[in-house]
Amino acid sequence: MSEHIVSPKVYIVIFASLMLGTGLTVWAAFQNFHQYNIVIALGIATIKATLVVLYFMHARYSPGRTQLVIVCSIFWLAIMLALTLADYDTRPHDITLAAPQVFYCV
Amino acid sequence: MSNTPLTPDLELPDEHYLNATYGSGIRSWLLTTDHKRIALLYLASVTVFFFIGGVLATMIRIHLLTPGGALVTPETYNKLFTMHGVAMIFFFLIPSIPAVFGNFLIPLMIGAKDLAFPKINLLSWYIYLIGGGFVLYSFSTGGLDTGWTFYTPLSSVYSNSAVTPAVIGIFINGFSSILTGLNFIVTIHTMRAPGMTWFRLPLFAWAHYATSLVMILGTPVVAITLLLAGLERMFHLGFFNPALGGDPILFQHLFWFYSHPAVYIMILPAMGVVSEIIPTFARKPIFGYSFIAGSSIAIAVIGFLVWAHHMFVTGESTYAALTFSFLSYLVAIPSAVKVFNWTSTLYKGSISWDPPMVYALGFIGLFVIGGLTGLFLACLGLDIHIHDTYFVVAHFHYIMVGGAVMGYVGGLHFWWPKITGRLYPKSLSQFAAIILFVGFNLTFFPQFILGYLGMPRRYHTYPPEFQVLNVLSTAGASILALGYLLPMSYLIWSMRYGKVAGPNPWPATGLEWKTDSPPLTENFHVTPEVTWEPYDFQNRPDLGLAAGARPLAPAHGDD
Amino acid sequence: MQSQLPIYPEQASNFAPQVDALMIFITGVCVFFAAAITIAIVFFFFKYHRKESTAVGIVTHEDSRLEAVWMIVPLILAMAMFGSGAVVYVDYRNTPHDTLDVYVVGKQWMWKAQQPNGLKEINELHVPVGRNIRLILASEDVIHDFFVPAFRVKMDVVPGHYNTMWFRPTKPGRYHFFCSQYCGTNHALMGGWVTVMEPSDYSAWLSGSSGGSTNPAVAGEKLFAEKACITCHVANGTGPSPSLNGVYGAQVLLADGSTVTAEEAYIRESILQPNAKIVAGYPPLMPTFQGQLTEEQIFALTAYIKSLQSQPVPAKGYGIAPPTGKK
Amino acid sequence: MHRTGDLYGHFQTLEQQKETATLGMWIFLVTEVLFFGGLFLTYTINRSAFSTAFGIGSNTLDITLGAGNTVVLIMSSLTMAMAVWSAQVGKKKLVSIFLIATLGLGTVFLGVKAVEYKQKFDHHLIPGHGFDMKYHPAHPMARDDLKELALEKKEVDEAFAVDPDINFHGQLYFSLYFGMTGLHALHMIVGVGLLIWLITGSFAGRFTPQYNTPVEIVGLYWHFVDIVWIYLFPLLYLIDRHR
Ligand code: HEA
Ligand code: HEA
Ligand code: HEC
Ligand code: CUA
Ligand SMILES: [Cu+2]
Repeated sequence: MSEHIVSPKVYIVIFASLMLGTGLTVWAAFQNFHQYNIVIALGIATIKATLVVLYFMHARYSPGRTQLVIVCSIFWLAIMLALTLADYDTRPHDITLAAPQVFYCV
Repeated sequence: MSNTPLTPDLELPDEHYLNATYGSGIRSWLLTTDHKRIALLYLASVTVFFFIGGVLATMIRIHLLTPGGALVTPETYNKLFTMHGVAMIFFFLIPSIPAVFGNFLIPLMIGAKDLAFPKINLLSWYIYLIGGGFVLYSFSTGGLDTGWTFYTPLSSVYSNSAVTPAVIGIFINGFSSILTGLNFIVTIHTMRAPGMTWFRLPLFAWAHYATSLVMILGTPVVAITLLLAGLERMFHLGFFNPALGGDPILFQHLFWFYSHPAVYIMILPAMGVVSEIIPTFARKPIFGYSFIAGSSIAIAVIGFLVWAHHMFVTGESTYAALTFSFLSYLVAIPSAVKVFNWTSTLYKGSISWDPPMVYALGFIGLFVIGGLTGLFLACLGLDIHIHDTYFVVAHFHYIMVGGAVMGYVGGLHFWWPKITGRLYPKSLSQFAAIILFVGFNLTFFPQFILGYLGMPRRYHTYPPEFQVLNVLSTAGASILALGYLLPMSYLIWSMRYGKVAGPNPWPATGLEWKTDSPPLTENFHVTPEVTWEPYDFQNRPDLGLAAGARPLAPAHGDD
Repeated sequence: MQSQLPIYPEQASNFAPQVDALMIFITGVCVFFAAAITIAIVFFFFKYHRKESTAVGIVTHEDSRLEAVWMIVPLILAMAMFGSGAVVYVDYRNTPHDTLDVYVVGKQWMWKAQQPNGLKEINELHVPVGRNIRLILASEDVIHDFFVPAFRVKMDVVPGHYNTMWFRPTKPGRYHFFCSQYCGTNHALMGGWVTVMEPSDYSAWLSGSSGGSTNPAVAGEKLFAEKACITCHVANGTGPSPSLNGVYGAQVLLADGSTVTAEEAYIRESILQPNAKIVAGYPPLMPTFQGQLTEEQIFALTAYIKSLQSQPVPAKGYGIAPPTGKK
Repeated sequence: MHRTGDLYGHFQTLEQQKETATLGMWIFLVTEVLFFGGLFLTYTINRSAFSTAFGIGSNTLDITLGAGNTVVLIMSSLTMAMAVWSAQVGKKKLVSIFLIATLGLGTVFLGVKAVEYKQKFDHHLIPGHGFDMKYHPAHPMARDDLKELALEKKEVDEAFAVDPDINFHGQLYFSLYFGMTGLHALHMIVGVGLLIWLITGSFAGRFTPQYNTPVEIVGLYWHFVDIVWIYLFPLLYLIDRHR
C-alpha cells in the first residue's frame, strides 16, 4: 500500500472552506427560507462532512475497500432513516404524537 | 467408532494450544490472546446461559401443563419467558456459533496465525462477561418482566421489575458482538494465507463475513435504542412515552431495525456450519458454491430491509406494511437457494451417516419448516390473525432451536475432534440426534395449531380448550431436554476418554484439518499455501481417499 | 362446539374465510416444498450411501439454469402469497363507510367498550350480525391488542394514538377475545367475550339494558356547552370559527392548501392540538383542550359532532368543502 | 502474541499490520455512524412532531458558544491532520507540537461545553421536575439584549397558551440535546485520552514515516467526532433562528 501524503496546502484550503461553511450556515439560519432552512443547513453540513472525509481522513486516496466501507455506512444509515420516515409520512392521520392525558373514569 | 480408515493408532501431538502454558495455569487462560482459547472461554460461558435459558424453558412448559397454570404466579411466569428469551437470544444464540466456532476456526480456515486483533478479541469476551453479569444481577434481583422485546412504555414506565440493569447489560453486551464482527471482517480481508482467494474461502467464512456485516451495522442501533429506553426509565424522559409526547412505535422501529437482522446473526453461522458438513460427508464439492456464498451476503443485506414485518398490526401505514411484506418475501429467496443447493450436493455423493451429518440433515428439515412458516407470517392478511400467537413462537423455535441450535450442536460434533483432539461415541451421538429431532417436533409442532386456533403468546393461563396441545408440547419438551443432556454428557466424557482423532478424522478438505488436532498455538507449523479449490476431494491425494472416477479439474500441484 | 382437536377456530366474520383461504394456499405451497425436499434428502441419503470407506462422490457441475429455476419459481410463488395477502390486508385497513362504531379502551388489565348509544360494557362486546362494525381503539397506559380469533382480526391499541379495526360478524354466537400484545402482569386475563346477536336482539339488548347510560352524543352536547366550545362554534357559522355542522366525514380545506377528511382522528387532533391543522380562512384562535378532557369525553364530543351531520349546514366560509355525499 | 519491534507476531509485514489497523478503525467508525444514527432518527421524528417546542428550545442555546466551538473543533481537525502529515514526512518535533495543539483545542471544546451545560442548569432546562422552558433569566448577562428577550418571552408565552404541553415537548428537545451532545462529549473525552497516549509516544520519537499507524487511526477517529459535531451544530442550535 503506497501511502499518499497530502500536502499541508490542501489541508489549509480545506480548513478555510470548512470555516466558510460554518459562517454560511450561521448566516443562513437567520434568513427566512421557509421550509428550506433545514435543507440548506443540512446541505452545508453534508458538504463539510464530505470534505473532512475526503481530505482530512484521506478517503480520496484510500483503497477502494475503504471507500466501500464509507459508502456502506451511509447506505445503511439511509435505509434506517428512509424506511422509518416512510412509515410516518404515509400514515393517514398522524396524531400519534398528540399526547393525550388519559384520566379514564367510569 | 468413527469412520477413520487412515488413522489407526494415534496420539495427541506433544505440544498444542491446550497444554501450552505461558505463565501459570488459570492466568494463561484468563489473559490469553489465542483465538482458540478465547473460543473455549466463550464455549463455557454460552453453555452456562444455555443452561439458564433451558431451565427457564422447562419451567415455562411445566407451568403450561394446566390451563390455570401449574407452577408459578403470573408475575413469575412473565419473568420466566422474558428471562428465557433474553438469556437465549442475547447471551446464548447470538454469540454461540460466531464467538465459539468463528473464533476458533476462521484463522485456521484462512491460514492465519490469529485474528487481526487478538487483544480486542479477549476484550470482547470480558465485555460479554460484564454484560452477562448485569443481566444475571437483574435476574436475581427482581427479575425482568417486559418480554425480550422491551416494548415501551411498558418497559420504560410501567414495569416494576429490574429493567434498568438488564438494559445496561444488553447494551454492554452489544459491544462484544460489534467487536467480534469487526475482528472477523478485518481478518477475512487482510489475513488470508497465500492462495486463499475469496472464492476459495470456506462457506463457513463467507457466512461469518455476512454475519459480521449484520453485527457491525445493526448492533449499534439496538444499543442506542436500549440506552434511550433505559434513560427514559431512569430519568423520566419521554422519547418513547406517549404521556410525554414520545412515540412507542418509534421504539419498535429502532428495536426491529436490529432485531430482525439479528435473526440472521443467529441463522447464517448455522448455515455456514451445514455448508461445511454436507460436502464433507457427501465427499463431493458443494453444489453451487458461489450461489451459497452470494446468498449469505444477500440475506445479510436484504435482511435489513424487512424489519417492520413485526409491526403489521401496530397501525403502521398500509404502504409501509406492503413494502415490508414484499421485501420479506424477497429475503426468503436466498434461503431457498441454500436449501436447494445443499440438497443437490447429496446427489451422486458418497454419503455417510457420521453424527455431524445426521445433525446437519436434521437442521435442513427443521429449518425448512421454520423458514416456510416465516412465509405465513410475512403474508399481510394472515399475519393479522397469527401475529403474537403461538404460531410465531413455533416459527421462531423451529428456526432458532431446530435450525440454529441444531447447527451449533452439529458443529460441535464436527469440530470436536479438532478442538479436543478426541472422538466421541458414534452411535450414542446419532441416537441423541434422533431424540432431539423427535422431541423437538413434538414440542413445537402443536404450537402451530395452538397459534392458529388463537392462543396468544406470553399467556400464563389459557382457555381449557387449548390444554391437549399444550400437554403434548410439554411432553415433547421433556424428551428435548434429554436430547440436550446426552451430548453434553458424552462430549464431556470424551474429553478425557475419547479415542484420539488425528489431524483429519473425517477426512475433510478445509485448511483447519491440515494441522494437528488440537492445533498449535500458532495454528500451523509453516504458513500454508492454498493450491486447491474448496471442497475438492478428487484432487487431494493427501486425504488418502480413492481417487474419483475421473479427475475433473486440472490437477493442482502436489501437496 | 367443535371436535376434540380442532385445527382452526370458528369462522364468524367476513375475514375468516379469506384468512383461512390464505392459510390453505400457503400451506399447500409449503407442504409441497417441504415434502419435495424431505423426499429428495431421504432418497439421496439411501441411494448414495457410502459403501466403501474411501469412496468419493461424483462431481456434479454448477448449473446456472438450475439455480435460476429455483430462484424464480419460489419467487413467483412468493409473490402470489404476497399479493393475495395484500388484498386481504388492504381491505382490512380500509374501513367501509357504513360502520357501526364502538369505542374500545384498553387499560391494564381490562377492556371497556362503549356502544353508539353510550352503553358501557366491561370485557364484553355486543355486536349485531351482518353489520360492518368498526372498533375505535384507545389505550390508557401501555400497548394492548384486541384480538378475536373467530373473526381472524386483531389490532394493537397504542397509547397516544387511535387505531381502528373493522369486521362484519357473520354468525351469531359467543366468541373469545384476547389481549394479544404483552402488557404486563395480567396480560393473560385481559380478555372477554364478543357476543354476536341478531340485529333485533341487539337493539332490544341496547334499549333493555341502557339503564344508567347516557347517549354519548347527548353527553357530548352537554360538554360542548360546558367547555364553552359553543361560544366560538356557532351553529350557523357566524362565530369566529367554523360551524361544525356537517363537518364529520367532509373534506376540510386547510390553511396550507391541503385537505383532510374530518374523521375521528382529525377531530381528536383538532381538540387536543388545534394548531396542528388550521382550517383555511380561520385564525388559529382555538385553545388546546389537552389535559382537560378524558378519553371518554373526547369520545362523547366526537359523537356529538358526528350527530351534527343531520343539522342544516350553513353557507360556507372558506373552510369546509361541501360534504361529499358519501356518508 | 509475541512482537518484534513494531510488528506483532501474527502479521507477516508492517504493511499488512497497518492495513489491518486502518480497516479496523474505519469499520469501527461505521458502527459509530449507526450508533449516532439511532439518535438522529429519534431527533428527526420528534422534531417534526413538535417543531414549536424544538424551536423554542433551540433558541435558548447560546449560538456564539456553539459556533465558536464549531470553529475550535474544525481547527483541532486541521492540527490533527497536520500531525499525521508530520509523522508521514518524519518531522518528529512537529508531531508532538501538533498533537499537543489538538489536545489543547479539544480541551477548550470540552470546557465550553461545560460552560453551556452549566447555563442550561441555571436556566432550569434540565429535563425533569424543575424543567421550565419559560425564559426567566435571574441575572441577564451583559450581552443579552433585553428587548430581544422580551420579544422571545412573548413568543414563548403565546406558544404556551396554545399548547400547555410545550414543557413536555421541550423536555424532549433537551433530552435529545443532552443525549446527543453528551455522547459526543464522551467521544471527545475518549479522544483526549487517545491523544495523551499518542503524545507520550511522540515524545519517545516512536512515529516515523515507516511506522505512524497509531497517529493515523486516532486521526480518523478524531475527524469522525468532528463530523458528528458538524451535524449537531445546525440541528441543535440553528432551528427557527430567523424569527
Ligand atoms: C434465526 C431466527 C429467524 C430466522 C432465520 C427467521 C426467518 C424468517 N422470518 Fe422470522 N422470526 C424470528 C426468528 C427468525 N425468523 C423471531 C425470533 C420472531 C419473533 C420475534 C418476537 O416477536 O418475539 C420472528 C417473527 C417473524 C415475523 C413476525 C411475526 C409476528 O410477530 O407477527 C415474520 C413476519 O414476516 C417473520 C418472517 C420471517 C421470514 C419471511 C423469514 C425468512 O428468512 C425465512 C426464509 C426461509 C425459507 C423460506 C425456507 C427455505 C426455502 C424453501 C424451502 C424454498 C421454498 C420457498 C418459497 C416458496 C419462497 N418472522
Ligand atoms: C435461542 C433461542 C431459544 C431457545 C434455544 C429456546 C428453547 C426453548 N424454548 Fe423458547 N423462546 C425464545 C428463544 C428460545 N427458546 C424466545 C426469544 C422466546 C420469546 C420470549 C418472549 O416472549 O419475550 C421464547 C419463548 C418460549 C415460549 C413461549 C412463552 C410464552 O409466550 O408464554 C415457550 C413455550 O413453550 C418456549 C419453550 C422453549 C423450549 C421448550 C425450549 C427448549 O428447546 C429448551 C431445551 C433446553 C433445555 C431443557 C436445557 C438443556 C437441558 C438441561 C439444562 C437439563 C436440565 C433440564 C431438565 C432436566 C428438564 N420458549
Ligand atoms: C376561542 C374559540 C374556540 C373555542 C372555545 C373552541 N374552538 Fe374549535 N375552533 C376554533 C377555531 C378558530 C377553529 C378553526 C381554526 C383551526 O382549525 O384551529 C376551530 C376548529 C375546530 C375544529 C375543526 C373544524 C373544522 O371545520 O375542521 C373542531 C372539530 C373543533 N374546533 C372542535 C371544538 C370543540 C369540541 C371545542 C370545545 C371543547 C372547541 N372547538 C372550542 C375556535 C374555538
Ligand atoms: Cu393488554 Cu396484553
Ligand atoms: Cu423478522
